Amino acid sequence: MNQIFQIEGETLRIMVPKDLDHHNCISIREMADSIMMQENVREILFDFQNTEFMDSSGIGVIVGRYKNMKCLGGTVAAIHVNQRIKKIFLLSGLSKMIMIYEQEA
Amino acid sequence: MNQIFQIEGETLRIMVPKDLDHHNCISIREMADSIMMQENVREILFDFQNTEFMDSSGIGVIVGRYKNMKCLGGTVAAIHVNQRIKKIFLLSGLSKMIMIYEQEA
Amino acid sequence: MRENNMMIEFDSRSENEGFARVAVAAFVTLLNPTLEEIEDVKTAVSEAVTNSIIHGYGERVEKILLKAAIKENTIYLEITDYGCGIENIEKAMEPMYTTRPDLERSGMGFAFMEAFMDEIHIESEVNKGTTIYMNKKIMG
Amino acid sequence: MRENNMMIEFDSRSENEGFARVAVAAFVTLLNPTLEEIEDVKTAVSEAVTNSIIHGYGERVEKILLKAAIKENTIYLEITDYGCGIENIEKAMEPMYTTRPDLERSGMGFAFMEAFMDEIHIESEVNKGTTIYMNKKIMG
Ligand SMILES: Nc1ncnc2c1ncn2[C@@H]1O[C@H](COP(=O)(O)OP(=O)(O)O)[C@@H](O)[C@H]1O
Ligand SMILES: Nc1ncnc2c1ncn2[C@@H]1O[C@H](COP(=O)(O)OP(=O)(O)O)[C@@H](O)[C@H]1O
Repeated sequence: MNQIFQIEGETLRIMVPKDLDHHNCISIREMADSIMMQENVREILFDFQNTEFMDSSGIGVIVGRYKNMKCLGGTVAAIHVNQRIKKIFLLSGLSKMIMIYEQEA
Repeated sequence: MNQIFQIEGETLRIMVPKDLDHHNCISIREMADSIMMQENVREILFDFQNTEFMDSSGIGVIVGRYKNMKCLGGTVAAIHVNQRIKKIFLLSGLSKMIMIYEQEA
Repeated sequence: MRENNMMIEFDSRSENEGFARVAVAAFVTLLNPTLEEIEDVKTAVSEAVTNSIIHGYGERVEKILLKAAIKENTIYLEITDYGCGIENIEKAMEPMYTTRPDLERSGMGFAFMEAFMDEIHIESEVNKGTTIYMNKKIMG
Repeated sequence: MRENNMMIEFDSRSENEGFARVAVAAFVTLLNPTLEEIEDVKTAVSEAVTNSIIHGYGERVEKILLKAAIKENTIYLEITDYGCGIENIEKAMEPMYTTRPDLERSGMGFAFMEAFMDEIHIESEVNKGTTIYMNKKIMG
């Protein structure tokens, strides 16, 4: 586990990298799923604080985690989402699926 | 004349663009020389505040202005020079030719 | 702006997705685009290049060709692979349609290219490869 | 790092000097270079591309070819033009030597390429063109 993945109680916070593209999705998917197996995770929180770019591969990795969490009775949310990424969320229908926090609770 | 060229008394301050390469040197050379003809310029001050890149074309444009100013009995100086650009100045011998101000007088 | 052309050929490795985006962004910058317009073009390039890597070549390392041209204030893009090709282009363009749900593809690639560019046109032949043609007028 | 290759072909317009630098920088970024190493490579690319535009083609619009390869942690660059070629390579490499003082060339282009890259090699034939080969190990 490294700084990209942070356990906070029952929340797994994923610090999304600068570019959320197919290349970066591969390792996020693998790491997130292996942490979900080992820890008691009830929520995955995608933190877009450092993220400047996201394409449809990013949609795939979020929807994938959403499906896995749903099986376990958990949820997926996003935070620190800039205008551009909000637009991508809207276009893809993702904003109807997951919670978008405006700021830390 | 635009914001790149600023007359301050007898000094012509040239706000060097982000990249000082061959492409950008062409217009700087033309504009600087035409201003020198029209105004009473005793010093040309290259201000590198916004400059991130410079190659040997930049050396050429500074040496060119140095020669022209010398004919007129004036000088050339540089200010706000970062480490990288200082290195380019050193390598080219330019730092022996012109004054480098550490900060505004 | 006068006509300007470039062409990039690169290995179909996922780490080159970012390289392709930045190279096209640097080229389109010559049209003084807004930040939003740059992001639009980068996203479309990313979708097309990723598709060539995943679908076209099934993650084998081959060559991807990216051509870009600036004419007046429009950017024209062509992304080509010599991979498996698309059997049913109409179906492929449907939002949410993907042949690789196992790789968590969202099926939104073509939808994004359509959303972010002005025009998109696909030419593809099975076992020959695929070329995506796109263009976008840059208002700046 | 596994071997990775790219190739760019672009019009010999001065506005493409910046494009070529950024494209190579985006590619070399895959080796996790320091900022200083990126600047070194950008400067060398800028010198070679500018030379092709000014000297090789005498500012006619033709094609410049830029090949880059990553092998282990070394970046290999090849910049080619099909322009006038260099008659006396040894002389051309002397610091301060330039055939275009009228364009305020400083004659420092090759000196900078040598200073910022590990190795440089020039192949040139009069009326055929010039290729500059350079490489640099990226320590990161
Ligand atoms: N370059 C290509 N080569 C072969 N098939 C492709 C290519 N691009 C797209 N496709 C096909 O079209 C489908 C839809 O593509 P797209 O809308 O980008 O969604 P996704 O990439 O998420 O599957 C893909 O699942 C694939 O079957
Ligand atoms: N691609 C090229 N084609 C033809 N001649 C070249 C090329 N590159 C360099 N030269 C010759 O070599 C000389 C020295 O080049 P360089 O050290 O880069 O200095 P500068 O570009 O300032 O003249 C040039 O003046 C030119 O005569």
